[in-house]
Amino acid sequence: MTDRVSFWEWIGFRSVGGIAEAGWGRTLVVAVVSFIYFLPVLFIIFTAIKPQGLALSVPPTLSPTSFFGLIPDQFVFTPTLDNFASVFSRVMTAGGQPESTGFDRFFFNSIVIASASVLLALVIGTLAAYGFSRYPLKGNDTYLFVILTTRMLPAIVVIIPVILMFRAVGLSGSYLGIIMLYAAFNLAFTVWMMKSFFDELSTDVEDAARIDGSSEIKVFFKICLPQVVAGLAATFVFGLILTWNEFLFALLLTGPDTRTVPVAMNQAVSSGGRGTDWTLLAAIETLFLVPVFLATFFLQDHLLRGVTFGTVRK
Amino acid sequence: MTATREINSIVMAAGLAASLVLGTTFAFAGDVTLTMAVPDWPPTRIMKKFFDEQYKPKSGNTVKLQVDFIPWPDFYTRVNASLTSGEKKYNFIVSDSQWLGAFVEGGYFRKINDLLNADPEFMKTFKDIHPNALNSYSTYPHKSENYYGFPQFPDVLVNFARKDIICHEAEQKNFMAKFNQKLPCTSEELDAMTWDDFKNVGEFFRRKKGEMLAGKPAEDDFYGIAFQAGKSYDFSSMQINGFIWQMGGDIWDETQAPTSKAEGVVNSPAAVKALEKYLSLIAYMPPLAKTGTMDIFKSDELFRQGKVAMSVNWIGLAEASLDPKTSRVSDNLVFGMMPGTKGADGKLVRWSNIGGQPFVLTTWTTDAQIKEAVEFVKWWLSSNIQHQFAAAGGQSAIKSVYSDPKYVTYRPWNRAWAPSLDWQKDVWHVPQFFELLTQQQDQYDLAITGRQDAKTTQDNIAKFQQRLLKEVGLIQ
Amino acid sequence: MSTIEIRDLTKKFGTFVAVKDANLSVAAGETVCLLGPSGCGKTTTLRTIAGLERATAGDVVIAGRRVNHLPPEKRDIAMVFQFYALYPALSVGRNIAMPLHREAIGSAEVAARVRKVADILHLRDILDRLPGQISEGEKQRAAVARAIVRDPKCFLFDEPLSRLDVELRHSMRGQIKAVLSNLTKATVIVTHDQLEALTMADRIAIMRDGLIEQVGSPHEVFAKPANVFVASFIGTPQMNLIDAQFKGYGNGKAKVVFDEQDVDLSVHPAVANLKTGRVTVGIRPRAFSVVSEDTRDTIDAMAELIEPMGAETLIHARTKTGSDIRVVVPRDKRVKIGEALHLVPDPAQTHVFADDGKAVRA
Amino acid sequence: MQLMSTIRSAKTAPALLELSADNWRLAVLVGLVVSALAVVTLPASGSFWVVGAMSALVAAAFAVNAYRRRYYGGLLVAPAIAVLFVMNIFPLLWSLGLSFFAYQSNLQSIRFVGLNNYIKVLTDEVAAPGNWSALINTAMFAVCTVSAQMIVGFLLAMLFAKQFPLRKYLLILVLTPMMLSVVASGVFFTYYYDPTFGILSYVINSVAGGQFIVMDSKAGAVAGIVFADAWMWSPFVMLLVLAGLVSVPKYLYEAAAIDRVSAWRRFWSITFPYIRGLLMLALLFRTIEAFKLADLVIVLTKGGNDTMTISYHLIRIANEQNKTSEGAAISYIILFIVIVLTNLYLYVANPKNREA
Repeated sequence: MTDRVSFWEWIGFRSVGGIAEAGWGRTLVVAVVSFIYFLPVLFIIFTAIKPQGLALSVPPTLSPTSFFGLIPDQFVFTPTLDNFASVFSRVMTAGGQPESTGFDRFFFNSIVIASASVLLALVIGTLAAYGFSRYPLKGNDTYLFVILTTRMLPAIVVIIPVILMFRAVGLSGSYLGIIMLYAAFNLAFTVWMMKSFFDELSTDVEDAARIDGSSEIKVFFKICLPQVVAGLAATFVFGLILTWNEFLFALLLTGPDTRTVPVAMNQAVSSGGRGTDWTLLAAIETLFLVPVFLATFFLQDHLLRGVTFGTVRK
Repeated sequence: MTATREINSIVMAAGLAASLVLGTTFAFAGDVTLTMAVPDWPPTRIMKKFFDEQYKPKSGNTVKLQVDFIPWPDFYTRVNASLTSGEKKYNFIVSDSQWLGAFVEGGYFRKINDLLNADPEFMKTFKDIHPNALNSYSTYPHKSENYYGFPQFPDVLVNFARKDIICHEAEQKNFMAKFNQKLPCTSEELDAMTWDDFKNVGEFFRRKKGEMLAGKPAEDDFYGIAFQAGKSYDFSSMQINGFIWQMGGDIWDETQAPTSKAEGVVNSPAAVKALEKYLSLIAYMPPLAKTGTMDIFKSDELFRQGKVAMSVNWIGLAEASLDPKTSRVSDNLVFGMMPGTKGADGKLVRWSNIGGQPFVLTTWTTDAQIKEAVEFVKWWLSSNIQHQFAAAGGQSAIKSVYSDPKYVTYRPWNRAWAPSLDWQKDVWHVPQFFELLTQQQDQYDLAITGRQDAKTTQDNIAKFQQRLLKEVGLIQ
Repeated sequence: MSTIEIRDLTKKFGTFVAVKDANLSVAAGETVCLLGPSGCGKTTTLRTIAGLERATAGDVVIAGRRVNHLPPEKRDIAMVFQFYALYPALSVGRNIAMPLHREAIGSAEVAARVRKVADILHLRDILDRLPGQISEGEKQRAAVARAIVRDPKCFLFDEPLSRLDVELRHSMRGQIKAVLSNLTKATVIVTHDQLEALTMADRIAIMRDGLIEQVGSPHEVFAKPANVFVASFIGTPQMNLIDAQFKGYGNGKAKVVFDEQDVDLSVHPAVANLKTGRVTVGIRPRAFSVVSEDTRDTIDAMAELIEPMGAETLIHARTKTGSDIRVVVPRDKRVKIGEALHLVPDPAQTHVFADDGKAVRA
Repeated sequence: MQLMSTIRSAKTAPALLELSADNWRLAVLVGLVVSALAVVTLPASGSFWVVGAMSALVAAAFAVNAYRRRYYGGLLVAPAIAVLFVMNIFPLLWSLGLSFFAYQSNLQSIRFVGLNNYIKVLTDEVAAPGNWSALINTAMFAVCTVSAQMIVGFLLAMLFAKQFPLRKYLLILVLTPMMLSVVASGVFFTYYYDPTFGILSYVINSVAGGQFIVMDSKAGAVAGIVFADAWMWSPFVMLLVLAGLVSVPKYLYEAAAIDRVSAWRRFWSITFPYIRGLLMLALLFRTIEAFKLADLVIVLTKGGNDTMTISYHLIRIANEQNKTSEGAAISYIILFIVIVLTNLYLYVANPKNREA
């Protein structure tokens, strides 16, 4: 026996069969919206596999396939992987041989610098958050606010002192310097986020463990930390997204060997002195999207838990 | 653990970390590394390539040229931060000619008179540079005897045009019918163009999609002309200065400071008329011009994509239009000098703002490095290398090189090079360059996007310059 | 008329069958308890009646109208949730008033009705507090108040007392029963607590694994359990269920063998129709009389553990072969550990269940 | 020293000259002496590491001391404070100091001018109008882009609030824009908006005919920037709101269905209280970011069509023109505004204050 299902129910805005569960109808509606939202990104990805000459064609070419005749031929292009090859090696001077662009190194740098700095911030920040949460200092809120303040100023203000400092101590152009700097910039976020997680934990279990004679170190590692894994994962993803695309510090504080992709990407924005090399830029951006996309995807389940900051708690 | 042992281990660990971070900077005597900050584009890539392949230092030392290729959009930011923070990282820096004052006054760029005086051969090569280029690229104060830079990639504005459009019979006929004048088609005819002719071309070739263009229906909207009219950096001033000079006006003259004035000069009727003329051409450009973002790259892109018939742009961007991979019009190009203005004597006045970049030495470069640096520069400016450079798409400002008959065969635009050089002037070199430039660009943007008339624009610029330069003592 | 009826109701979650072919009707003014261990499908049944779940097959009929396709808000029902589901951001008073917003009545009338139910449930003093600021018992009463403030077609309670302590639970049972008895609505209460069901229900539906095993008055399900499961589920201490061999029937007595004892038990005459073979004999712990003689009518066992329960004493006795038999005797009957007991079951409280688990009574 | 203040000492401190890992007084003494010697005798890059090692030694002594005497709070917080101090707070204080001097970084002359920089950037007839109009533009951008992000983010969150098939895969699609580099996506937006090559113009031109130029008016340019910015950052708001939405217990909605609560009342009585805090948080974070809006403006308009923002203006002053101290003054004015807004947020977000 089938019952009439209203349209609204079908797309999950009103449901009899399980309030929090919606069916494929909802999937269809959200898929349409998500697809439209994703279109500008999709266009970049498609540009990455476009032949260079078609990047600025009018009418614009939109898709590598006609999707069974859905898209008229004039909007369809033949996909190519050449652009991805040019990211790493291409002709730099007229009539010259293809030479390495150094992008393999830049990708490596980006991954090392972003992950190391986010992890460092996570370690230091989690400890601090635990301290702020469990052993409040005099003026605890002031410390927290000052920490937040460090994220409010435009980066350009601190850049000159930072360059001077780095120069004085020989950190300019080194991995260590930029990693420390990024770690500092991620700290504010990490401390605030992790503190809210520790605040949410019940202290009963910890106290019980203390009474059983566990050391403070053991309480932290064995009792608290396992309960905030979701928070750690979410903080990592957010930190990664914020650090991954940082431009200004990377431009000014990295050398040719430690340069990151966002800086080198401008090679394609002004390619060889002419304007933007659209397909090359798209290829770089597409490749550059992959690591952070994967990280987000695999840690996605923790994201929603991660962002509540304890504000939901009553 | 006792405190002493702690100290020992910590010091050792720190030492280890230090050596890891700083890297081994020990070098053998006789090894010289010259570090160079350059924008990432073919002329600098070629320089590096030639060095690696061909350079044999006379001293017998091992000389390495370590080049930091920085993408163009961030080049100034990076170099400026490196210099002003005292990073002392680079021995050579490619610099726009206008930056000279700012960085000479700051004590970053090294005066090279002593090096020239010590080496007659060097001096001879140096003096073979075209005087206009030499003044622009090397002198501070402008046109003084204090020398700083050597041409890396000298550049001028030229006229790019599409033969398939402008030489088409039907278009030629119709143009004649409309303007009672021949539509320029050959290089020589392009050379002879005035801005009025340029405007006619703009007006004539405005076609809507589907209208006939060179015997075929146009695939897309088509426009006659393109040139720089963008807000960022100097992407309108470089063009407008040419108009002002050609029509008898002037910009604030730094060589006469502190007696020269900005008010009354910058907003003179001639300058206002020149800006009006420039603005009157904007209407014939592709629609992007109305947004104030028609920079040199966008106008070049529109030309390469076949959306305009003629475009005034730097030679430095021309290489891409010849390459079929990046240009839809590569088969049908013809180049001429930038249009001029008829002077009182009936001859064309062709003043234009010089482009391109010199490279300079920095003050912290050591004597050992300087010795090798001078040898390197001499090698770079030597006839053989300059010819090779030009053959690979570069330009040379050395008289003996560009006046060689071979020179015009390297690239189609090279025939315009030598005559253009005689008509080059340069914008200010004073340390306040960027302040003057940003304010002027902002004002020009207002005029270009139709928010402000030419008179108000030049008045505002003059007023600002007068005040600023007075404040710093450059105007009495 | 306020009635509830479910017909052949089946609810599947994917391949899991939560409720299977359930049939139940609740008359106006009647209270039916759905009783069963956790996971038996009782809450699913209730939620399906409420419209919070959609029936896979079968019908839900409320007040004579098939409501399968109707969302909860169109079924005109009131429900008390296990966790009360008070709106945390609203005061108790505004919580209680929530269901009234759809009624076409003025705010004065709303206030009056809220006051009325607040009086009934002694909530007068805490109407302005937030749910986070009141006790569990008050929350429970507020949830009930919110349910009865309106005049719906029926009431549904989901484990209404499970979060209260024993004492509160006792008093709330009485209060809810009192409130419900004044209303002439069909009411369904879900509970896993048989005492709750026995005291509050007019009828009890016992469920297991998605099936309704028996529906009957509290007396019926206690005195005449339909099968081994119901027999074991209802009554404390649990009924003794003894595996035995049925050897035959004569003289109103069944001859059974268990644990190497031959026993003649007085049982329901319908047992006569049973074939010989395996049966389960069910005897309530309170149904034994202890006699001094070992006869064929007695079950013999040795007292092993004695638990005084106040007025009565619970004896765990063990037969020779090790079966455990629970016996409840009055307090004054002294039994020592190790003492041999000869037990005679009360025939009216002796049930024989056939091999398929069903009681043999007809 | 905050390390000292938390809990009273359980053990007695070691004597000054006793060699003990928790003898921080000795460590400070040794550290100061060795550092001073190193600074005098070694070049900067060498002495830095000696001073660094000494700081580490002192820090280690403090740490051991704190651990033995159970000053856990200070012990745990100290590394973070130290890193922040060196990398952030110290440079910030440096620029705060610079804002009271006349200093142009490329000229290397410096002189104390007190509050003159602040007075100049706020009142000077040449410098101030640009600052004010950039500030007003920034406020306008903040209002437009933050509200756009809040609305779009909220609507997206509503879409994703329920569990449905493939939700995980669709969610990641919507999250992708915020993973893009601002420069790359900004450059592609210039393409989308381009009147000759762009998709938007192509579509509008073919549907409506005529010539469509998005960015040729202030309204168009602002809309173009806001659209791109909101597109990139609405997912951030969405994540926050979604976290609030999924934390609403399911049974509350069920109760609301039984109680026949209207959708409107259900939202305000049940859903909204759960997301209010998160909405305010999103508002805070996005407002802070909106005050830093520069990259997109640089890429899309270069500040043309009256879209100059204070952050871009600041970059031009502090970086291009090297007017470091004037730039510092402007940034501290921005900081002041942001701190005022932040406190306003913290005041409004705290229920105690709201109800009082």
